[in-house]
Amino acid sequence: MAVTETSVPSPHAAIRSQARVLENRVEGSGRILTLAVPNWPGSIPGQFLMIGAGAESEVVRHDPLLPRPMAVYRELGPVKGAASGLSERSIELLYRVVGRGTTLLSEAEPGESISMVGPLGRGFPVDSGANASSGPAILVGGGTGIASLFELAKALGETDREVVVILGARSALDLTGKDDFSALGVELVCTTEDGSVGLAGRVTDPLLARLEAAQGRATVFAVGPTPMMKACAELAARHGSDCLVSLENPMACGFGVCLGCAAPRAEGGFSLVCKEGPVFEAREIDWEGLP
Amino acid sequence: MAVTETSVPSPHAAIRSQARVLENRVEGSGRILTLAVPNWPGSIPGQFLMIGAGAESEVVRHDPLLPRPMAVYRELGPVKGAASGLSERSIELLYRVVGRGTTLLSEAEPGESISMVGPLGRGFPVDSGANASSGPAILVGGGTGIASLFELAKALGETDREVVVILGARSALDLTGKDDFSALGVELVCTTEDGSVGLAGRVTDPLLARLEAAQGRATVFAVGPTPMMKACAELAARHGSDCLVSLENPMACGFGVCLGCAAPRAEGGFSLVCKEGPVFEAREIDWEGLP
Amino acid sequence: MSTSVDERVELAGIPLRNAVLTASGTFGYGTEFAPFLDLEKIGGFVAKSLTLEPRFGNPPPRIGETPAGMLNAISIENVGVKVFLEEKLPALPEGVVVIASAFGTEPAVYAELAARVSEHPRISGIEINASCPHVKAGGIEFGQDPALLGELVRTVRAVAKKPLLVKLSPNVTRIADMARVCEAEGADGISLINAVQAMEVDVETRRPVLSNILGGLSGPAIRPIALRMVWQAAQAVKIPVCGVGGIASAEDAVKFLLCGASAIQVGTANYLDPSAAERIARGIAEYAERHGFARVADLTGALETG
Amino acid sequence: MSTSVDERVELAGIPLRNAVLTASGTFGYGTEFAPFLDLEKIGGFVAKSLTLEPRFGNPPPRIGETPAGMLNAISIENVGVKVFLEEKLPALPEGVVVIASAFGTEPAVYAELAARVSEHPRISGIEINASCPHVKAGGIEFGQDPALLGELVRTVRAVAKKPLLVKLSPNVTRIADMARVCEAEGADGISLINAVQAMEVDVETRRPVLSNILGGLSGPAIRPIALRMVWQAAQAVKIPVCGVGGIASAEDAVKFLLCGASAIQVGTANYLDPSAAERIARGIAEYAERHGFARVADLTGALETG
Ligand SMILES: Cc1cc2nc3c(=O)[nH]c(=O)nc-3n(C[C@H](O)[C@H](O)[C@H](O)COP(=O)(O)OP(=O)(O)OC[C@H]3O[C@@H](n4cnc5c(N)ncnc54)[C@H](O)[C@@H]3O)c2cc1C
Ligand SMILES: Cc1cc2nc3c(=O)[nH]c(=O)nc-3n(C[C@H](O)[C@H](O)[C@H](O)COP(=O)(O)OP(=O)(O)OC[C@H]3O[C@@H](n4cnc5c(N)ncnc54)[C@H](O)[C@@H]3O)c2cc1C
Ligand SMILES: Cc1cc2nc3c(=O)[nH]c(=O)nc-3n(C[C@H](O)[C@H](O)[C@H](O)COP(=O)(O)O)c2cc1C
Ligand SMILES: Cc1cc2nc3c(=O)[nH]c(=O)nc-3n(C[C@H](O)[C@H](O)[C@H](O)COP(=O)(O)O)c2cc1C
Ligand code: FES
Ligand code: FES
Repeated sequence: MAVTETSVPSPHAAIRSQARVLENRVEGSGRILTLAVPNWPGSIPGQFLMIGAGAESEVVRHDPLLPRPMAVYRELGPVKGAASGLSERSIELLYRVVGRGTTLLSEAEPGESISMVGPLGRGFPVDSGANASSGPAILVGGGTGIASLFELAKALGETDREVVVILGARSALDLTGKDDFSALGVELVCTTEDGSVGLAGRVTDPLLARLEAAQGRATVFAVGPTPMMKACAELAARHGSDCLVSLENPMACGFGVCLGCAAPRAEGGFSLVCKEGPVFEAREIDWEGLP
Repeated sequence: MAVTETSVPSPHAAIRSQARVLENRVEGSGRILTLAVPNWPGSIPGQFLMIGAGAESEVVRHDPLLPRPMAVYRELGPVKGAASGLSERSIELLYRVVGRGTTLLSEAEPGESISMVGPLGRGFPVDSGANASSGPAILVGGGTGIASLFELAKALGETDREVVVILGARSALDLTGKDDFSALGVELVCTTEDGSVGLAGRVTDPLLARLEAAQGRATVFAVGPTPMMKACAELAARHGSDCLVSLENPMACGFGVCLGCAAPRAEGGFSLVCKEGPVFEAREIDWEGLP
Repeated sequence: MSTSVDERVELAGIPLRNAVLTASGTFGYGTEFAPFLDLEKIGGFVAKSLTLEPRFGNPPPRIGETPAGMLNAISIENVGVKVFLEEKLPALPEGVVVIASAFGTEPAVYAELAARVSEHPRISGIEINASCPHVKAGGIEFGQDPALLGELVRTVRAVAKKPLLVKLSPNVTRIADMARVCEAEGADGISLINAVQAMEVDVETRRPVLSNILGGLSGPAIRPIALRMVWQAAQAVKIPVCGVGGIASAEDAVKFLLCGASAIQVGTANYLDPSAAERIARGIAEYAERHGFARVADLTGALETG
Repeated sequence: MSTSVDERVELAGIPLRNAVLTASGTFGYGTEFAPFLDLEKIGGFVAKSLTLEPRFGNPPPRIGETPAGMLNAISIENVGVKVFLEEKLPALPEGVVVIASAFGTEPAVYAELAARVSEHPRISGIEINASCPHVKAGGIEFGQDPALLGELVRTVRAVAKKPLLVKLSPNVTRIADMARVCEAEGADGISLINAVQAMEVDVETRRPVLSNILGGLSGPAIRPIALRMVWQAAQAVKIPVCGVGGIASAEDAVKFLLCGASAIQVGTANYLDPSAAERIARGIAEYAERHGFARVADLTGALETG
């Protein structure tokens, strides 16, 4: 198991639903898709959806075929004036156009519907790590990995725990979601490789400083490109702190039946990212074995 | 050959183009799609297009795969304020939603682009039949077959020849395009099976009367469901008049290379509907051999 | 909408509530679908193929996407027959029909698996996954050689105490020959098709998409191939045929029934819509009613070719 | 955009302007495409398969649509070798590379066709369409039996005075065996794949979509199957391989080159976009430049599997 049962709030049962697009806006180099989801049960920080590759048409088209995994970026609560009867809740996805499915998603217009299944996976343990409750929580997000951290930052911000969010990107434009984090009131550090905003450089620079200060009492929550997560994990380990990561593997089902999302485990064998993850303790993962 | 070379104005070479949707409106139980086509060379009455099954997306989707054949309903001439440089001309298609491709076409919105190839096929000979120039031209349209007759009616209306258009449908709602024909000023007779407009009954009733009056000097141009065209052809033959029809066979290419659209010929063998047709002299066709 | 149609069918002696099963490897061990459909509203399911011992599959990447299809090379990762019988089966509601799928590198291994699952009261039937490379025979799949397939079916038949289905590989020259061998060796029915061997490449990395290089193509893309093979197999044998391959809608399913299948299996479509199987079962009954068939069973072989 | 990449390739001894040919039966006799592309900007084309006498095909319906694919049963309708040589070839611009495709029910018939087209100066090569049922051998296709295929290639090789390509059927258990037979019998290269045998049904009429019941599946749906077979064939033989099957974009084409193809053929995509072949040729050169290949020929077999 990725994370001990006790430390994770028990997840809501997933539902299959037709979400309604409320907004699909460009923010920097990314996009934010706002959905109204009938009977949405809510999600735990770090959980995700399997969402259709683009809006539904009356015609079922099988190319592209598979749904796409996307983190639940923000929970916005009940939708006012929702269609009579059903209780709609609104959520946001933060995504970047990288291929066919995300391009089709970017073409989805308000009023169109998209099929989805979720919430899926095991979220972040809000009080993880031996001495978690005491030590600082350091959230490190790179690229669209930022999406998996917002609700976690919000939840941790409501505890009396010390929280710092470090967001890194190539350039200011790529820090989609930054303003939402600022609005949270938790401490926010941004890094950009071109120095266009925040510290010039990589997330590992401020992370190193924080880890040294925490003297092994910190918990790092790192989500982003594999090399970034790997670097954060090594840094945390070297400073005796825990590190949790959220893996991105290709997925077909999202709920543990296709076995397509397997990630190699440090002690051998595989874990299913969609079911036992996507959140794992960094040391559980065989980083060399990841694609 | 379906129709002797001489009798058909030599067709323009087909082009491949990205048409721009100007309008896609509902009219009765059908729809009328107005397109702006860059470099459109114009078409001969009875010619058709191969049009993509729905608007283009940045993502090329292969389901559905094949383009759909659609007659050029109306030629509207040059588009005012066309995109700089290229000469756009506007054409209309008249269609009915019957399956996946036409459903996707019905979802195409103004501003979206659709790929198309055309004009294709051999059109109607405007002065066909032994004693054509003298005798009356009787145009009979059923269902969406109406689409292939508008430009023919217009062209014939400009000659000093006697022209009558007979349009038939189940009910008034199905007479999409009727008003356009009325506006032409040629004599128009409508029939509906439920009597909701025009004569109650079928197109063959008024056709019979006209054929008797013409005493073998008429030319019938029949386009519609196969049974209707077959009935018109038999009636015309019985009254010694010529009959031209336009066949609808499934097509993959539309310009004579896949050999998928073959129609059986009366004297044996097959003709390619897309290339030697879609217009044929009724007597050339082996009506029993059609699907 | 509920119909007055009799949805019950029989497959290889197994009475089914309706004609819709779900395909091995695409429905897990059943319980995973409880949030999305009523397990007692589908005909039943074929569980993930079992090996004697728990087994891990290939390293990632294990899946890829192709036009109207998906590619996979999982390699029969499964909990093993023991955990399946002791933990997975008991977790299922009473009314669910379960068919166990057996996979091995030797006929004797398949036989042992068949014997063990036969004992369990919750197992309604056994499906042999013949797409395993026969180690002794130099890696060719059992399902690709009539002689090997015959030996396999004979060996398993001798010990299987439950209805026996043989799941055929589509990667053969003449599927009818394979169907006949199964019938001759006493199989109660055949399921086809398994995934079609295929490959995909990532042009940016210039590497195969799958760590295994080759994988199995499934989904709507292969449906016309599966339908052809089901038609050819149904023409060749009298034992019941279970149609599998690209079924995503009730209309798709009906095509297989018309071509001679007694039941069908939904595979990849379970990923696209986890409630697909229940929707398809309902749709088949509605189709039957709309077309004047009192029993779904009457759709089997009702294709008109005259 | 034009590149500095050397686009020339050689296929079975035929020098080609670029790696993009068009597939038999999908490009007519060439001139039909003049309005849509510059015939001298593609590598060349394989003409519709020829029989000794003019031949009509199957009654309609001859085609159908499937997910990301199309089904056809045309049955080699063609003008016959005489009209082809005397009327169709002369109508083509000088610079166009033409490969003739031969089809017959007996090896002797293929041989006569090969001999006749060999004489013509405008013919650069001959492609044997091995997907014809061998009448004497009870209807199994030449391309489905190594012995029959061997006999066919040997017979044609003896009389063909032009480079000889053999077009393989995908409806076989082991494509590598077929490739080896062609190499052993002196073929200069192989083209694969032909369409995959398949079937589609209309649930409203409850009839097969095709008058012939069975047909050939082509288009993007089969691309991963074609790519797998090209990979397996290229591993098995040293003679050049021409990749065919579902190619609709430059990226698709590159996948086949990386898997070992020396050239590719565009088929069904010609119907979706009659200028596809020219677009794909341009795109391959752009890909090569983007990825630092000076010659398109260097892409052949450049797949990394380590
Ligand atoms: C648990 C999880 C959460 C994610 N959350 C987000 C998010 O919040 N925002 C965001 O922008 N992206 C997120 N991703 C990545 C996202 O799923 C991919 O960017 C997306 O699938 C790309 O699809 P495509 O069709 O545009 O790309 P293509 O390359 O065309 O996709 C081809 C195939 O590869 C798969 N694929 C490609 N890239 C990835 C990837 N990085 N991860 C998984 N599958 C991939 C696709 O799903 C598809 O099956 C997440 C991935 C996972 C596993
Ligand atoms: C020369 C010609 C001109 C036509 N002009 C018109 C027109 O002006 N207005 C109009 O509404 N329709 C016209 N049609 C018919 C039109 O092509 C079909 O209605 C359309 O292809 C249906 O596509 P679909 O995907 O909605 O139906 P589906 O049934 O989903 O199509 C499945 C396949 O069958 C083919 N198909 C289905 N019905 C027909 C048909 N009647 N004719 C040819 N192919 C068919 C489709 O093209 C597609 O390949 C014409 C057909 C031809 C051959
Ligand atoms: C991810 C995946 C795993 C599969 N695992 C198995 C398996 O363990 N045993 C088996 O017999 N078939 C397995 N199959 C094949 C399916 O059962 C089915 O035969 C094939 O996918 C074709 O049906 P479909 O197109 O509906 O998916 C698997 C298919 C997929 C996609
Ligand atoms: C309508 C049609 C007709 C075809 N006719 C021939 C033929 O005459 N000879 C031949 O060798 N292949 C023929 N083929 C097969 C193609 O050449 C090609 O091998 C196959 O379609 C796969 O390629 P694709 O997916 O790019 O179309 C035909 C294919 C289609 C779709
Ligand atoms: S995505 Fe299917 S098991 Fe994880
Ligand atoms: S549609 Fe291709 S030949 Fe007529």
